[in-house]
Amino acid sequence: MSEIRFEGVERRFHRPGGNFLALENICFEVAEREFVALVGPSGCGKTTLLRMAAGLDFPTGGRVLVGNREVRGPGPDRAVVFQQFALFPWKTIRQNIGFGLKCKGTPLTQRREIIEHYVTLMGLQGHGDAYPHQLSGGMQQRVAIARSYALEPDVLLMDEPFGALDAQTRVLMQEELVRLARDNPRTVLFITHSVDEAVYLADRVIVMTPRPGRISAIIDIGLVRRTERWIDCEHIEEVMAQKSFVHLRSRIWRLLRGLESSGETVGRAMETGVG
Amino acid sequence: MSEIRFEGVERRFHRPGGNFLALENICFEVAEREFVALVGPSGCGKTTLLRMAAGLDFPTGGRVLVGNREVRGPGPDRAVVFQQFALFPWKTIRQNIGFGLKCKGTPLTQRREIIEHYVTLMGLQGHGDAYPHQLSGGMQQRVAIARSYALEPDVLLMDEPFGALDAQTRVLMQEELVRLARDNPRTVLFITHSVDEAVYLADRVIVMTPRPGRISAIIDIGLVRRTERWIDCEHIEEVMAQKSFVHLRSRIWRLLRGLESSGETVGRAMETGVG
Amino acid sequence: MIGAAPILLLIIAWFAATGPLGLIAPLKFPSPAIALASLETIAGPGYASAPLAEHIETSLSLVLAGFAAATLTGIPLGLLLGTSRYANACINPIFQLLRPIAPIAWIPLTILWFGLGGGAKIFVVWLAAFAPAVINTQTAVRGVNRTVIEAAKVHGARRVNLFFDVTIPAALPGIFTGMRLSLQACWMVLVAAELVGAYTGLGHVMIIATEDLDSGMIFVAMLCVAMLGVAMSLLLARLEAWVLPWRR
Amino acid sequence: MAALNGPTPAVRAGTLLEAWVLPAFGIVTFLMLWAGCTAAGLAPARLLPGPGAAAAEFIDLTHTPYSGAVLQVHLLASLMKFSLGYGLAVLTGVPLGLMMGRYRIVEWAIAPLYESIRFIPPIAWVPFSILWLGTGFLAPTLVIFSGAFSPCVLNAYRGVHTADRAVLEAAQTLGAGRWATMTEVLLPAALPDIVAGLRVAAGFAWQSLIGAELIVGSTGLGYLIIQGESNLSSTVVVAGMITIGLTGAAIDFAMLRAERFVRRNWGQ
Amino acid sequence: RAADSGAFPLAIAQQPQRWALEWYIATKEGWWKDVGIDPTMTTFTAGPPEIAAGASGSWEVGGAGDLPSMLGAAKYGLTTIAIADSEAAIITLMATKDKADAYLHNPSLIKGKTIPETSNSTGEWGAAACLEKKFGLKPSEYHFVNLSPPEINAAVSSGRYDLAQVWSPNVYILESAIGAKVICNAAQVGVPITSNIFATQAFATAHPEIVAKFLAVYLRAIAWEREHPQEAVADLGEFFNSVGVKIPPAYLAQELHARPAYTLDEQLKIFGANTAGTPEIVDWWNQLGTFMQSVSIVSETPPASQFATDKYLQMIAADPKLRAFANDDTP
Ligand SMILES: Nc1ncnc2c1ncn2[C@@H]1O[C@H](COP(=O)(O)OP(=O)(O)OP(=O)(O)O)[C@@H](O)[C@H]1O
Ligand SMILES: Nc1ncnc2c1ncn2[C@@H]1O[C@H](COP(=O)(O)OP(=O)(O)OP(=O)(O)O)[C@@H](O)[C@H]1O
Ligand SMILES: [Mg+2]
Ligand SMILES: [Mg+2]
Repeated sequence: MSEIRFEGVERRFHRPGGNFLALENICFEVAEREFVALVGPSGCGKTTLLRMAAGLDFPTGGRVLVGNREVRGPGPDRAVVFQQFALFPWKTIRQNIGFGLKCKGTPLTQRREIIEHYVTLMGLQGHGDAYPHQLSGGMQQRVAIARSYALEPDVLLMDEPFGALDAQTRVLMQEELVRLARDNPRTVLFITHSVDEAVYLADRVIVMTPRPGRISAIIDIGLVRRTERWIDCEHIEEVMAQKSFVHLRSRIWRLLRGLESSGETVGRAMETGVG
Repeated sequence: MSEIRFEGVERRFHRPGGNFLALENICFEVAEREFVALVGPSGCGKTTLLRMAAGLDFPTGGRVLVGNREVRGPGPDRAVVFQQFALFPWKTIRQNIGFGLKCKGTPLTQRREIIEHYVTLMGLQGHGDAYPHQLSGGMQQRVAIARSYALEPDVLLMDEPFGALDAQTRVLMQEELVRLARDNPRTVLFITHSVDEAVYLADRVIVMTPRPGRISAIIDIGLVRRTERWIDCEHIEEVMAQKSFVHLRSRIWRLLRGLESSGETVGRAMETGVG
Repeated sequence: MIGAAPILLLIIAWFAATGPLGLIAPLKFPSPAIALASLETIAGPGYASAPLAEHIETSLSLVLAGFAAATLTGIPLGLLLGTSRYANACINPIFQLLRPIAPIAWIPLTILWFGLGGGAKIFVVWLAAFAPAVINTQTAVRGVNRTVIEAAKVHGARRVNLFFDVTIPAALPGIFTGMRLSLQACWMVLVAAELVGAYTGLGHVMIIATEDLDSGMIFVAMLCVAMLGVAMSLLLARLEAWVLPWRR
Repeated sequence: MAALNGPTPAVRAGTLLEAWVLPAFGIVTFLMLWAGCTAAGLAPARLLPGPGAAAAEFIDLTHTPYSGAVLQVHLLASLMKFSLGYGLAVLTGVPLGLMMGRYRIVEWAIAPLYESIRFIPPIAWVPFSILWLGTGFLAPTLVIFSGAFSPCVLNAYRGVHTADRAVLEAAQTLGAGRWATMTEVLLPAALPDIVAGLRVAAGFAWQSLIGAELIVGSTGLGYLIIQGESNLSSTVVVAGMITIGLTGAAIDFAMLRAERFVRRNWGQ
Repeated sequence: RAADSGAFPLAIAQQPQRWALEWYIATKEGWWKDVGIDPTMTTFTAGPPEIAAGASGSWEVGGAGDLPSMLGAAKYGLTTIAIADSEAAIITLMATKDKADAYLHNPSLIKGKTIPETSNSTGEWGAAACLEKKFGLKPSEYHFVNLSPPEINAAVSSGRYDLAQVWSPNVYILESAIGAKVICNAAQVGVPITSNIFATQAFATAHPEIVAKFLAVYLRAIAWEREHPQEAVADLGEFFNSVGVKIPPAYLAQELHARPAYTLDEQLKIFGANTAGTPEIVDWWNQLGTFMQSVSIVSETPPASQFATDKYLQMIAADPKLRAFANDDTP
């Protein structure tokens, strides 16, 4: 019971000049164990949407439900990876990664094990006792990801988690995420600026319009992925070389570029069903 | 006279556990009006290199010269776009963009004009009087870029400037940067995690090894670009479709993936000449 | 933060101004010779009913006790006011109303409640040192980065975790600023505290020397207070560096 | 639907509660405790009058002169000395603190002297200030200055040190000169700390003012209190204390508003 | 301001003490005009800050207890020009209502007591003398605690302390407020204590005639008080009120009576102008000097010749008009 549902969500911000409408009539859902990617121009309200699912922000209209219950605040069932890292500057890398576990009350020895696993997984060996300000930007983001992963939550909310990673690590992480999603599927809401990444990772991709943010289209990837058996490819490049992949990718690109008229877009959103 | 030269640069950091060697024997130069991109795994010392050129950090060995003079501190001749935005939280978007101009003493009316130009260019219309914390991450980065561009400096130092941008804006910015470089070329040192971006933008791409950061290879793009006349393509996708582009791209990818042995790499660095 | 050279320069300037240049009359500010004579007097036979060591001991223990009391009460209150908006709304007005009242003005009530013994003096020191600890702690707690708090919350931090793992470490730099100011307030209020019936103490020396118009002795007492203050502040800085290794 | 009300109404109810109900509750509880203590005889009225008696005296003092003047005149005298000494401390202390935080050389030159002087009790300056400046306006001003100066310096200095390094670096690379760096970057970056320092400084300044007036001066709230104390008129003492408290609280309130304003625009 | 009326501007230091009444009367009666002086009064709560302020030129003439006067003489040559009043009778040791009789009856009960007092003051001198001479106690048999007079009031009225060294007007305040009783005063044990009128040396040398006129005004007020005792009492009440001293009216007459002031002729006698040998006043000051040295206020006391002078008293005596003025003989 951990699906995420947005029901006619609207969000206004107070600005000196008056009200600012950031999101309007957002309706979609992320089914249990589904991986949904959110793409859209900068400032269209993706982060705001994700914050609402996390319980860090609240709609001014409509409602947000997780597991059929209205979201009233944050909780460890929904781990968030922030766009701006948000590490604890006063904790070492190990302590940062172990924070959620400590809150949960995981015993020390087990905690240590999990921490070491993630330090290694994220390529942070040798930095375990450094403080965040001593790490590079990419390394900091890896710590932030490890911190959320370590909790193994039902719902993962990720805001451009790989944005600051180098290409190498990024691919590694993407593959790792796919592996995780296969072995132990979770409900994931994933924001990214990379269309490739969205198509590679997600079951469905939601495309948003610029200010005020509305849903422009919802594209089903999962079906294609299953029928085309992308899962058989070992590396991401192989997937990216597939015709089906390229087709989906350029369709989303065209949507983003505004090559499709907005009327058509809404129609498509209807046609794909959800919302 | 605004070329950047690194001469046998080394940088060690003090860490509780002892010295930490971040950069070792870095030798390369960015010729006047040349566009050099720096790629390498996260934590390999790219930001540190850039900070030295900016005069914000200093080598523990070797020296860094800009315009034949050793770098002693920051200055408005070298504009920096930071990986983590570094906007002034207490200034509105307009004030942030106009800060450098104000320091330079540009008259108010002219300043206003320039600010408006960049607000429009970066798609920040309607946010001119908002404070940075009211903007999305991508918008903040656009403000940071505008702030540096507005100064029209001789040397541009950019640390993953497009990392937080959405795909759309990113392409727009890349195209704008290429246009700028064509119309009014500047000396640019550009850090990116995107190999595509590096190949598309740079005259030369410098590939670095992981910890301690060393130069693994220097790949000349400019020659190919000129002979293959990429400049004739209107859109980035067209360039990316070219054989020559794909070839260069996969070569750098292979370097990064460590598919080429380090001995070979050094040989190649020699062969490409600079250092 | 302490360099020796500027102090040396200052001492030379002092010698020159009071001695050869004759810029300052001895009554208005003592010359080094007079100050030294006063120091000899108080260190040897004593002044204001005791030798210097005894005065120092009295004042030092008074300041330590007052500082400890102020820290142990002020920081918790600051944390409470900083974390709970309702507690803040409720308690802050009273705190703000009572805070500006100078410790000296409390002396009659102090004598009533504590007599003229050590308790009264500690109470006066506490009165002065309490507010800086509260205010800086409160400000520090309020200023904790919001994203970091959110990050903690989404990782399952309950109130306890939030408090001990986020609020406190994030506020510690501010708390230390408060402690430094609080320590300073302790020394600043020494004279007032020792107005409450003192036999010995540096504040007492200052009072007596003031009444005697003995600028040399006032200077010696000021110097002792300053040096003790600096020493304690250095210790506090050490403590801070040890407690906050994550700061540059 | 429940969700439709969103966060806004809840926030509004919170501010009403916060702005009026709880503070009033706090003050009333305090007054009741006070009245209870005096009524129960925990403190004789000779030393601590009840709130009623104090309030009556307070009103009385506003039109009957005590120690040569009515309450308002005493208050004005104190405020004048306060503003001069405090203003001077802020205008010199904050820039000095910023400079110390910014420039190693200034820190090196000033810190030792500053570090040692700040522990000296302001009252200890009374004899010297009288010897140097006489009994006019200036002697109490010097004493107040000595009390308020160091929190200004310390917090400005701290503010610079805790400021976001990246922002400072950004300013430098944008060609900010010394002046622009100071006024447009360091000052605003350190402002939250500085304002906290100003609040503490205002407290110290008030305390030193009262101390100074106890010894020199023939007007002012401190003088009023000491006269009341001499005469065993505890109502005058408490009325004076209340005036000091209210004035101090008003000053503090102004500071707090400034701090809120700063924080809001800083996005905290 | 001064230039308009042609009067000489004179800065006077006073304290809320009985001996400042003379200037209050002079102002009220308008006598300053007669001698061409335009006075500005500064009120100090205690002697030491007043003396310190004199060093920075905050005032030119004034009055204070004899101990601060001598301190000023030792530090920067303050010159005493007359006696303001004799106050041994109001320097007292007081006990609370319930204990006073017991202590008087059986002084050994005082042993081991903590006695609030004001250190390094004539009050301490008087209290110590009382304890030694009247009650036969050695300094080791009791504890003095240093408090300023207002705090002594608070300490005694809090009920925690039942003995204290007190001087007026606090004597009356404690008496009326909590019924405390005087169990000894300095006069009873022969300690001579006065308050003095003085001028800074620099001013006295520059303007001797002004100093003489200023003193004449003061003496005239003393003579006037003798002739108008009722009015004097009322004026004292008014004066105290204006400087914030509140004592019950019943005590005003007592205060005037307990602190006698001296007319020109009496002053001349005390200063020994007309007799051979050591003047009475020199003997008083020697005793005071011994006390001050014993509590190390000063390391050596200035000789009487340097400390005080009857020069200005003599100037008044020598000038018939001024003499008549000072004796309030003018119609
Ligand atoms: N606290 C706030 N006050 C006012 N406006 C805000 C606030 N937070 C966000 N906004 C506005 O809401 C809009 C959406 O912001 P959001 O951060 O959700 O965008 P985003 O889609 O995540 O963008 P990016 O991809 O650049 O991170 C933006 O226009 C932003 O300016
Ligand atoms: N102040 C510091 N103290 C200690 N170590 C540091 C400090 N700054 C950087 N380092 C270390 O130096 C190395 C290089 O850091 P740098 O920020 O230059 O990497 P980068 O190449 O920019 O990485 P990224 O692509 O992730 O931003 C890292 O290993 C980092 O931990
Ligand atoms: Mg975002
Ligand atoms: Mg970097």
